[in-house]
Amino acid sequence: MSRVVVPPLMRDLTGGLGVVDADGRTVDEVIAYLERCFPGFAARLCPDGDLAAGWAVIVDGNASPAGLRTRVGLNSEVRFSPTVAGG
Amino acid sequence: MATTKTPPKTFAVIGTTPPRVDAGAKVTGAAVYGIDVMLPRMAYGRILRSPHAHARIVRIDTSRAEALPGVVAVATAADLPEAVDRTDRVGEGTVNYRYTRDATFAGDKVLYHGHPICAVAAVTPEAAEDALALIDVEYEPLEPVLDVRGAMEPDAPILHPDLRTRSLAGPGSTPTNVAAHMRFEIGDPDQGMAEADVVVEREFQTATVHQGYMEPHAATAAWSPEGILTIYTTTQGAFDVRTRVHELLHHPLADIRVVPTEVGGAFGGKNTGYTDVAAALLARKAERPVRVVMSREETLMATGPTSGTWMRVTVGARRDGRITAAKAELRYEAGAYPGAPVFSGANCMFASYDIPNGRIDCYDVVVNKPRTGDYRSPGATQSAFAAETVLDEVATCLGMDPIAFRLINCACDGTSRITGGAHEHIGIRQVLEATRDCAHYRAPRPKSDGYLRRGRGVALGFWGNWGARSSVTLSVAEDGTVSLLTGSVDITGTRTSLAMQAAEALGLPLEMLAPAMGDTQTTGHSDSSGGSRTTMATGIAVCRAAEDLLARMEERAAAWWGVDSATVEYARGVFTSSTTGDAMSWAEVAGHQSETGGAIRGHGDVNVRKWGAAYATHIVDVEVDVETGGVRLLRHTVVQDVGRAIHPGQVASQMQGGATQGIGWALYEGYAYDAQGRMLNPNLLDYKMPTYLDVPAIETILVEVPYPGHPYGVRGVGEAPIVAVPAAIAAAIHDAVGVRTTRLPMGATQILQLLGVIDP
Amino acid sequence: MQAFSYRAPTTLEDAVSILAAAGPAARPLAGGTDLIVQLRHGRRRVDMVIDIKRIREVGALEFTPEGGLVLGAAVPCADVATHADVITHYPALADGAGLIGGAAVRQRATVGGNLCNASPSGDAIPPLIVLGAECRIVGPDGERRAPAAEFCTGPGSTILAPGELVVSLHLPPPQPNTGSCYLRFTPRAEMDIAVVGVAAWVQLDPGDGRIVDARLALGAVGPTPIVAEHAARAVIGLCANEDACAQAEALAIESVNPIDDVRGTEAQRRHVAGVLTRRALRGAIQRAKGESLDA
Amino acid sequence: MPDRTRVRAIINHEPVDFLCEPRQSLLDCLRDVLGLTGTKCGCNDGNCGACSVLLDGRLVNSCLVLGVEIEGRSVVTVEGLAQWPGARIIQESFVEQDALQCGFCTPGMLIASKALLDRSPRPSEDAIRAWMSGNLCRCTGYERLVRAVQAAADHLATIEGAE
Repeated sequence: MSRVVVPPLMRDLTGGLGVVDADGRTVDEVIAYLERCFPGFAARLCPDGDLAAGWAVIVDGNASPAGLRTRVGLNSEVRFSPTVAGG
Repeated sequence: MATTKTPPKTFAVIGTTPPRVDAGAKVTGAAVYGIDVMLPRMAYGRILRSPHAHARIVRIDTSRAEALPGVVAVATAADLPEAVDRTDRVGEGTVNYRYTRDATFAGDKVLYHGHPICAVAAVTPEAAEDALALIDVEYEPLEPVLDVRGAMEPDAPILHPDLRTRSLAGPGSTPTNVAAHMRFEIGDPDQGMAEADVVVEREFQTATVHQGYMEPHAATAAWSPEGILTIYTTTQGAFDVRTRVHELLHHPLADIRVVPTEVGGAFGGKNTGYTDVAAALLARKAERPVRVVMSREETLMATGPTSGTWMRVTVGARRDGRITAAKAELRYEAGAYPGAPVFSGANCMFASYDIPNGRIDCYDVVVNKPRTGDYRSPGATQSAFAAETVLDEVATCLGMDPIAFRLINCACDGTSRITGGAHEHIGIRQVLEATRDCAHYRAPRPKSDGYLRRGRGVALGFWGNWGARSSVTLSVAEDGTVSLLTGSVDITGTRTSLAMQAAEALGLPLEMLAPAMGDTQTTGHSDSSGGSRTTMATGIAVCRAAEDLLARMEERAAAWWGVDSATVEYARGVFTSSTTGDAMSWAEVAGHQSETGGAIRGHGDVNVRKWGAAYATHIVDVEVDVETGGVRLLRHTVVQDVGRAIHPGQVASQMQGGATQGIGWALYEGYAYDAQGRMLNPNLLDYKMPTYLDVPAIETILVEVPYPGHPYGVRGVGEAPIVAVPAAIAAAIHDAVGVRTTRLPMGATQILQLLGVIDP
Repeated sequence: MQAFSYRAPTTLEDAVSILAAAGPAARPLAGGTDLIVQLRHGRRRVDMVIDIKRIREVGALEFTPEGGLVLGAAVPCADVATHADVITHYPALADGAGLIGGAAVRQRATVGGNLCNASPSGDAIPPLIVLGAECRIVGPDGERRAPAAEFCTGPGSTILAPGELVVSLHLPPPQPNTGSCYLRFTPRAEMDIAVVGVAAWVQLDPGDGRIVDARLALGAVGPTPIVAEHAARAVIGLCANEDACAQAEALAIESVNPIDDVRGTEAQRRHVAGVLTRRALRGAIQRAKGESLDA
Repeated sequence: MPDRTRVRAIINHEPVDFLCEPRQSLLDCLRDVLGLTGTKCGCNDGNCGACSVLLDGRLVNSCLVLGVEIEGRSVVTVEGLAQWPGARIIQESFVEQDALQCGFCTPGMLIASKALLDRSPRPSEDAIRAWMSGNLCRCTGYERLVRAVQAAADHLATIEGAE
């Protein structure tokens, strides 16, 4: 299971939980898993099927160029962060 | 005075201060800037702009202008194909080409004073100007909205009827000026605040300010009969210009050649262009080259200044000085189209501290002003003004020295940030300690004298920097000299700092390197020279290219000797064969290139995905005239972690320049509008940038905490030194006269009001 | 910039006849630092620009102890501000002329042009007023003289009739025990425009140190430079000390009629007008005593 | 199109003859008519100093001078500076002191420095800052520029002392 940090404005979907566990080998699969647990999760995060404009995926602290196709390890931490120049 | 705190050097070239390679051309007037380009048969383009901040365009009639002798082309929005509704990353921000098209020439509405309507080209600049006066535009004025809070009111005039708030809370359902809302959170901010012994909350406002580059925007476009478009322009990123022109004209990328000129200042403001598309359209219609140069008035009214803001910051701390929680609400004006640097502001504002509980809400809000662009650490200076001012007040309430307070709370490697992610390889503690220990901070505070009250302030700023794509080619000539060609535009002296890294990596004297800027036809893709990335990221590309070149040179030496290249070694200009014992100089191998296989080149193409952040503190002594409200700087020191200073003189110059822009932002600069949204100060008399007499001799202290991701430890240095300046000056003003300034610029009116001398 | 024609007469007579023939759409050009900017930004339209700098009389800068100062309308501010007799005998004028623009602007901008531009914030005008300057004006109907204090009638407007031209400014001979001073407040140290400017002139009794005569003029606090007569009269007869300066401050505030604009607020200007009146009067007193300024 | 006037002047030590409209500034004439693009246009209303030139030896903003006004006069721009050995020393000092970044204000700074050192060979730092305050630089923070002018003054003084 990977740990997913739920963006604050989506915690209404997770009953206030800021961190949830999820299965999946890629970020795509993780989001699909969370959609099954928390209906509406995918539509919010990926309104057009792709990650919402201005957001990036961070897996284990690294912004991956692969986006939603980024591999997720067994104990990975997945979070979502705005894409801004400067870390 | 520049002081360098530096580990022992083991370099031959890095750390020295040779003259910059572009200096000779710049002191003789030979350097060609964007405004200087002249082509045979060139015509002169001018852009007609809206006198209204918000109005519907009823009718445009260009017939009288077209009939004027000397006019060779008129271009309007009808000449632009429809643009795709897609958001791309450009420079340090994002763009949506649908909006870019509308900003190039207004569609059915004008959205700010100065919004382009159409453009004309004529055989003289005077005829082009006369033609502008002959274009008839009928407007139906609409109520403008000019400040971020007004724009968020439920009954505010709406700029874009189709705009809905983008938010992970779900998309908005009603028309709005709030383009986006984001929230960041760590820990439990409410609980954290409850645990605090001291809580300080303040609201802040900052005015729209401009980068103030001395050279206005300019582009010269020419079409070949085959349809190749060449654009000479003053830009930070030739490839970004190419992409935007491609998106707006639907012309193939490779058929657009963008040639960057010398750049007369940029500071983020030339990450995008405002003249290139108009020049291209006019040149195509006129069938001759067209140059479009903006005036200073146009530059101030209608390029991309940075956001005016409204902010609220709350910080709680325990008696022992430990911060327990921080909250912020940031509302940034995007200007006419979405894209304020508010997330960047959020990202930077508390990045210097280990804050266990925090929440930041950010709003990107459209208003009837020009669409904001990047300005040196986009978004960070505003939020740092708010955050650092509140932190200074918390320290004051706790009776603590402001540096000691910051050292208690400072972030370190591994510290989690409110906006997500954790720090790596940061030099913040070293910067704070160097600040605490420096001569300026230890000197007695300046004493007041009658109505002249003096005080000292300090503040800390963060900028994350950037990596991204860079391309470098090193070519060896027959005499051994090496040309360095890069797609990275030199806006600050990077030809010199890149050549220095190449010389170091190649073991050659700097004089053997000849660096030059390429264009989109001659170099590989290089992202905009923004985000303080060039000496760092393009420096990595230089090192790659140097490795590549050395391998090629070893192969050529081996080919000359007829030995295995693995047996050739290189050191300080000499190749030796370990099998034969033969030796050849660099120049000899270069001289044999024809016989050994032709041209010898090394390439470095990178997309740098990790980079080191930069921190800078400012110590400022001010004098406040409590009778007039005037503020004068007496002394100013910048302390910054620069990673490794390739050229310490140029690094210090960046720190001094950043500090100076910060002084202008703090004390003098700010857009002023009337109630109808017309800009009142589009000139350098009333948009007041600091002169020689407003800036003391700024002292610099370079702290070197090398960043391990760069072969020489380089961090970006250009942007960080502006971030904390307004906050440091505000702290100094408080130290001098005991009032907290919360509005930028901190002009005399505000000071007199806070002192109770005049009514607000 | 709109198109216009250009003439550069070499005699006053020619200038006056060209100006008269061309009508109100002609404008004399001295330094051009206001006019050219106004034309470029469309704030003023003209058909003809008449360059007066080739006329001998408008280039005069002459001082005699008996006759005072003759200052041609086209003499650059730099020459005025650095002229030893101006610095000695008319220091407020040196102050004002030395604050207009930067060094390059002062090589072109003229005191006469500053006056004729009639900006409420013109830095040379309050000094001319307190120093008792008179304007020599020529026109189609001949020549006349008018006090600088009455020259400006509103922002950008003056007493000049169509076809008239200021040839020179005439400052009376210096009197003993007098001093003058011009101070202004600007956000930046220089290269700026006055939020408030105040000129003061005093004559002291060398025996008892009392103020024998005083004049105060304030800029940028009304549609024209304001002569603070009430405040000036009130200090006559007082000891030339801080109390007198404070009294002038209080009364000067009552004489002003400032506006809110991008450069400052009404309340700020009112307050700062008082502060600068006090400081300028102090400066004038110090100079009258032969002391150097303390701030 | 409007009529043009013939203007004869000495520019950079050479006689020059050109046509211009009365509304064209000296700056317009230098750049667009004569191709002397070393003189820069930063604000076009006398508030930045980028267009500084010497007119009969005086420092002026060429944007605030009409082209027709220079009839019979002498103008020196950055391109003509190097003909004076003293001015060449100022140029070298700017290079040595790294007194520029983007370089756009540099021609104006050099001209202003030359005018200053002509009238005041050993200016104090305050005098340099006051004289140069009409020349804006947005890159450097001015300190290096002050040092460059001082260094040039020092250098010039040693040469004169040696003569």
